Amino acid sequence: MSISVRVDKRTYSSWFLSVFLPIISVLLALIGGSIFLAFLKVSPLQAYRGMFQTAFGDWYGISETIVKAIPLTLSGIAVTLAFKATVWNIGAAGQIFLGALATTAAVRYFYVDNHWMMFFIMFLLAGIAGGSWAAIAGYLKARWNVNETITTLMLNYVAIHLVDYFIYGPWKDPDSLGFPMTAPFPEAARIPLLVGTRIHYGLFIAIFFAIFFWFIFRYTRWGYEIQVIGESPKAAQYAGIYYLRYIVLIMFISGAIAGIAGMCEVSGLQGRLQHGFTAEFGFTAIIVAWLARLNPISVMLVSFLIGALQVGGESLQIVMRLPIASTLVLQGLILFFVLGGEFFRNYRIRFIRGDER
Amino acid sequence: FDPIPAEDLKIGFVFVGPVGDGGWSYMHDQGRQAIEKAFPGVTTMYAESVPEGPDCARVMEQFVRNGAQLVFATSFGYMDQVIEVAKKYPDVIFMHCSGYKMADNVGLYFGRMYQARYLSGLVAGSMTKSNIIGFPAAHPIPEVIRMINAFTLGARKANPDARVKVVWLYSWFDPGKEKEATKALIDAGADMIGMHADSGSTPQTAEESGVYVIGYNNDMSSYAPTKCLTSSVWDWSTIYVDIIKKVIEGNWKPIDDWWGMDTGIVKLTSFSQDVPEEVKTLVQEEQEKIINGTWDVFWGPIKDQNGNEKIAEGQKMSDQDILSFSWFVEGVEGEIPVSQ
Amino acid sequence: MSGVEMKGITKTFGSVIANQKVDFDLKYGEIHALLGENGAGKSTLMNILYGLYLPDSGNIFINGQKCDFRSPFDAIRAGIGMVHQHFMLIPGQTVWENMILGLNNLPQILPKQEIKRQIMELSEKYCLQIDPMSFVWQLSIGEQQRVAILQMLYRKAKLLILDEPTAVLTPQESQNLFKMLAFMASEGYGIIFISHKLDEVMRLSHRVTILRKGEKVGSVLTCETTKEKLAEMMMGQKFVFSIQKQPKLSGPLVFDVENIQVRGDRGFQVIRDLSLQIHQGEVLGMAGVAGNGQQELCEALSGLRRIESGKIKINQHELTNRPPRHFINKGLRYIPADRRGVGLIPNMMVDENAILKKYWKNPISKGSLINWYEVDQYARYLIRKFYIAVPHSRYPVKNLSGGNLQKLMLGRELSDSPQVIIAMHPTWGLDVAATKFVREQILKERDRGASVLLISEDIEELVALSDRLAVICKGEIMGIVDQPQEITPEVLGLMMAGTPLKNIQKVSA
Amino acid sequence: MEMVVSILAAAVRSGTPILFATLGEIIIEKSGILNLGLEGIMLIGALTGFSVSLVSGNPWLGIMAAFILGALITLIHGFISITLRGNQVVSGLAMTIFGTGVSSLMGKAFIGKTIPGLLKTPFPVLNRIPFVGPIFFNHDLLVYFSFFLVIFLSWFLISTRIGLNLRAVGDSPRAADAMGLNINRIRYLAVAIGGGIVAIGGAYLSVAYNKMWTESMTAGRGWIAVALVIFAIWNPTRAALGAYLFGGVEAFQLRLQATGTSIPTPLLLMLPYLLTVCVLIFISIGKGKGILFGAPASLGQPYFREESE
Ligand SMILES: Nc1ncnc2c1ncn2[C@@H]1O[C@H](COP(=O)(O)OP(=O)(O)OP(=O)(O)O)[C@@H](O)[C@H]1O
Ligand SMILES: Nc1ncnc2c1ncn2[C@@H]1O[C@H](COP(=O)(O)OP(=O)(O)OP(=O)(O)O)[C@@H](O)[C@H]1O
Ligand SMILES: [Mg+2]
Ligand SMILES: [Mg+2]
Repeated sequence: MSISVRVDKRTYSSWFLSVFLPIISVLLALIGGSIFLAFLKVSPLQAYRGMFQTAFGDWYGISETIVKAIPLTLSGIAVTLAFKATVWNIGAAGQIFLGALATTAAVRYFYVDNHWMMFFIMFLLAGIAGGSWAAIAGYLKARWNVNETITTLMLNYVAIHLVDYFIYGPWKDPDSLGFPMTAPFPEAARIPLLVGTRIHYGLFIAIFFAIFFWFIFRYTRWGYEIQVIGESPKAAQYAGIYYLRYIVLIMFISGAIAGIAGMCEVSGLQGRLQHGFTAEFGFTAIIVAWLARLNPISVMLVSFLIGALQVGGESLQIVMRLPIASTLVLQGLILFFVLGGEFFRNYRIRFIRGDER
Repeated sequence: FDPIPAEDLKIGFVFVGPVGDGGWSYMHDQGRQAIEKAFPGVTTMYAESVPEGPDCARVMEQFVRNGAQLVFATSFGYMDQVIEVAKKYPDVIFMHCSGYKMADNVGLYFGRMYQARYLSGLVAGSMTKSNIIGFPAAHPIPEVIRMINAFTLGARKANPDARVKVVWLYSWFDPGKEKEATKALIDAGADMIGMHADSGSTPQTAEESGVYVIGYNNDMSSYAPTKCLTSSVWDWSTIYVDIIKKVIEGNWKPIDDWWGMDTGIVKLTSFSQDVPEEVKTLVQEEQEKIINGTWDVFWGPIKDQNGNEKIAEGQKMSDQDILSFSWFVEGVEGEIPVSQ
Repeated sequence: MSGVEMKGITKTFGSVIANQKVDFDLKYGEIHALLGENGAGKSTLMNILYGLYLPDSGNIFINGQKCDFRSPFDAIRAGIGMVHQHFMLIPGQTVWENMILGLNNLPQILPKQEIKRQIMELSEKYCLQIDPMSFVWQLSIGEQQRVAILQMLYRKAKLLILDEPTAVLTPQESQNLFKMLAFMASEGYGIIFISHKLDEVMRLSHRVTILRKGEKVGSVLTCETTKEKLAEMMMGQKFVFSIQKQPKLSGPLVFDVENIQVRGDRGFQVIRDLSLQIHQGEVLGMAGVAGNGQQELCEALSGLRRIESGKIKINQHELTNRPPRHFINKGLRYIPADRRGVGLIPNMMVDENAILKKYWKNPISKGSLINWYEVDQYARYLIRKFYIAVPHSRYPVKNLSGGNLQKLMLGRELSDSPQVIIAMHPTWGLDVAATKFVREQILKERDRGASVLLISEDIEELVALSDRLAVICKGEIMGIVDQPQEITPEVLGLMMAGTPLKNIQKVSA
Repeated sequence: MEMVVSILAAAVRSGTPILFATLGEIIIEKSGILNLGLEGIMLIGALTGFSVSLVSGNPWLGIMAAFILGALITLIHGFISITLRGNQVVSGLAMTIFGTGVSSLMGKAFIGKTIPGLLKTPFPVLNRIPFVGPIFFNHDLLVYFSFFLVIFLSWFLISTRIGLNLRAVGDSPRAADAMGLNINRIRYLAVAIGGGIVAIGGAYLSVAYNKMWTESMTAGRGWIAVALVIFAIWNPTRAALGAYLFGGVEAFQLRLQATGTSIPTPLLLMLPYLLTVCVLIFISIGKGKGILFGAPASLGQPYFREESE
């Protein structure tokens, strides 16, 4: 009598699985990671405790995790929106840069000494800049079917060099002794901070957008239309949806949200535009969006966890004296395991005894 | 600040690149290791590849929260965050390399690499035949501009016809691009290559192309065994050891420490056998002047790219001006973006 | 000797029982028809035989040998070939490449000329014309069907499964196919034949096995049964084939198409100077060989494709080159042939698909908000009214059987009193009951006052439903017949081949 | 003229690592698996190539080792994508992160070392053809191998049975499965071989182009390759054009700087990216909707036999 293994697609995926599988996957990943850590001759338990404490151990850690999670949430929502419509916007990084650039332009050219006005102007310009940048790719796709993966990816690099152009050249602060950075933003152009932390009010923008887009996707015509477009462009046109216009619009909004993430980074945290004003969020945003299964509320939660992983990862260097690369390896491992865990959410494994057949 | 016994002292280092970059961060890390060797009992921690942005504030804060009483921030771009974090932790000493903002608990330190650069320029100028020296350079920032200027002044001291052609890479770290930039310069007639970037790609390409090269950061002769004439290199250990000593003894003060060649923080590596005796002598003479303090690189007369005299005969550039160089001296061919 | 024996096959998909202890056998030299309503489990049973699905329990014997197929590869090795209901062809590859896919006995470096020669020979032998060099995506569905059949024949399988091979063939092609199958059976091949067209089954098969809701109802010899008996076995109750058509009540002109010109995807003119007038309460049938511009015509008439010149009007409202939404709002509904690709969104739920043409209207939408309660009510209403068999309204459409897919789409398009209905092949692949149902629904709308353009290759259907019958060839109307019942197959054939009606009448006059 | 030759020669030279990566990815994607982990795989290839060359003293051993390790590491992505049917985008990104981390961690010992590496070997006879010779036939053997690979793959994908099967699996696994092909075996094979070739692209950087190892030395070339695969419409010859175009524009830009120009460098640095987009727009306008023809139709979608589409 032989036993054969049979894989079946789950027709319903249970609530239980979608909550606990990721947890089990992460646990397994940590076990896998501990082998790796042991290989580096550090105590895994100590390392994990260090990571946990750094990210969650006290209010400061949590606040820093939130600081990381804000731009991640925003850019995660940005790509979620595009991915829902099956538009592959992998240019969040570039759109963040453009948003930051526009924010700086706002401070430079449209400065008013009023917090609210200034916030409004920066918000508007950053959104328009990031949005337009993305809309270029959207327009090219709609008009000539130019592949948006390439255009958004390439425009990332163009955006980075564009920012370089301004901070090394025309916008260089004359008082920075020649260093590539703009002048510090005046107080009115800074997004206020929650007292005693670096959490800026961008947090509320992020939460608002998460809830807002969750609502849009779930309860409005636009959400429905985006889903139809994403699932089947042909059916969308058949239903009379202005497909091409929609693609441009979706890219615009997606880019605008990323642009606002750029604004938060430069005006909330750095206070001036300089080389390296923000960490690399473009690709992380994609990871966040997929892990959150394109649900804006989950994007917020996943961003928080990824933020914690990055903040906690720093403690591996500082406390455990491991090279930064070990954090990367650990992150990679965790992602692999979480992906592996998804399998058990989508499929069921049955063991069938030979005589049953 | 009170004395801190060595065995209690915890130090944090923030590096901008990977310590394995073989360049800037690598040399600072050598300095860190020198501390550990010189002061057994002292604990050092480091974080590498910390971008010059919001993240570095957290990294510094993490050091403090993990007990560091002294934090070295080894890149210019950390400046705002150093001040920010230092304000939050007035009992902790912060040392910022290559910046210009100080506070009660923030001191500055740096080395006068331009002196070594000048000397290496002498070698380059003496030995170029085409009078074109190629110079692939990372970013148009004052530090790099200063190096190019000092190098050019040296080259033209030895050879008034020498010109230094600059190609900007806008990257500290892309061996492929450095290679192509070097090739481009050789194509443009350079028979001598200087450099200011972090990988060994430039000397390696020079070696392949049969062109002399002057290294930077650390001894580049391993990449160009026959063609590397000399390298101007950092040795941070002396200054780090000195600072630690002050901290341990309780003598630390927030000062701007800009060490010169006399302290050994910068130096030239030994010359390749291709360097003729008279050039060695020339370098020797100039070096003595600098070390004695009878002359320094940025003493007038110095003309800018257009031939206008910027620094008159007998005038000396102030440290502030040297730190914030934003123009090229005569003999440099290249562009610096200007702010408007 | 039995070629195939399947014993006690059971297969479930989640909670759906597709096959329940089914026994089936096939002898060499026999044509064995498999009958059943949509979703009865015919395709599932055949997919199990072909190794695509693993049965939950049950055994398969080939030539008396117990077989444990793990994949189609095993089945192919055992001499089984299959033409799938939804063809398994690769659109991006050429016909010849599709033909040789998976053949292991070819040399690594493909002898293209030799292969092409063999394909041409085969296609001549079985009267299935095909150009081996063209890409599959360039072919009409009928042509693809031919490729699928040739593909199976090229493999030299001895046991053949044809899952609804005639659904998209022209009558002529079907005749050729039947001749070929009969010949092959006499040569000793074993053939399993699935069809919803009982006439075909009666003509062609030696034996019939009937499935109902996954269970085997019985096996009968064809010579001992009748169409009516088969239908009764399938459905478990008596079935009346004929449908009643009310006499035509002529109304005002509703759908007016004047001299339109349309270009196809490949840049060629596919509709040339075509005009149509459809009145209220009228069905205009349109016959023609597939690929003569019908697809593009439908798209142009529903606003999905630009027209280069000409006019389209509904009730005097000019709609030429307006966006599709305007056509919809003027009461035009389009039932495309491609259900999964255009008409429905397989990955979305039944209710979400149900509102595709009215999600922006009150009460489904209030302002910009979608009222999901209303959506659910509406979906339930459609499910009830059109007898759509689904467990609930939040069920993924991709899991529906062909018949139910069509009912869902039809229900959606017909349920809000359309002015103009364009229906393309509305009964493809439907079982007899569903077919009858769909035809009745179309007539019901006509009687209510809709103008219907019915494009089909099923002459019987066209004759039964149309008030007038047009024939299209190469993008032009060859003529419109006012009494479809009276047209002879010869005249129809000539028109479909490109002779204008005028010329035919001249000759006969 | 000399300038043009030198730029074009540089285009070939600096385009070669990108070309290898692009070709490898074409093989992988043709089988329907999307792999965004090129950057990570290239880095692992670069480190393996360098370290094995250094230790063994034989650059070819290094390249072989890079191929093998690249294949093995890409199989992780293959396992997640093929057997576990996980999200290929995330898995690819994870591969980039993982590869960057592992290579940096393992590479510490090799920093600052150098090897003789692959030497320039003018191609006999052909290198004397005017113009063409110095551009194409005055490089190292790995460059010539890349030429061979381009020609071979172009032929292989169209004219051989395995090539046909590979395309079929990527276009329609369902149809290929029904025709008796072993989907998983073909995909695993494609992933392994493609991954190996991607890793050779990395090894080219550390063994032939720069004969050294430094962390993150690929500097974004993996991402360029991802874009070039689409740019090339999965066609090896067009991949070569794309890679050389990219390398050529960069070489041009640097020479423009070296000869003196007042155009700000950051704007010059945008050139390769902008030009790629412009060329793509140009082609797209010409081709209309057919542009992605050649794209594997089921790219990135997991296949499960018993699931209806
Ligand atoms: N891949 C599948 N996944 C889940 N359920 C399936 C699958 N294939 C078939 N089913 C279920 O099995 C039942 C029988 O389907 P099957 O395709 O065998 O019907 P059929 O008799 O071929 O119908 P038709 O006449 O429409 O072709 C259906 O009701 C369907 O719900
Ligand atoms: N993925 C699936 N999950 C559940 N049921 C499915 C699935 N795919 C198909 N089915 C079931 O299979 C049956 C028939 O499926 P199939 O795709 O063979 O349709 P069909 O009726 O044969 O198609 P058509 O009539 O359009 O030619 C349906 O009853 C449907 O419920
Ligand atoms: Mg079926
Ligand atoms: Mg059917």
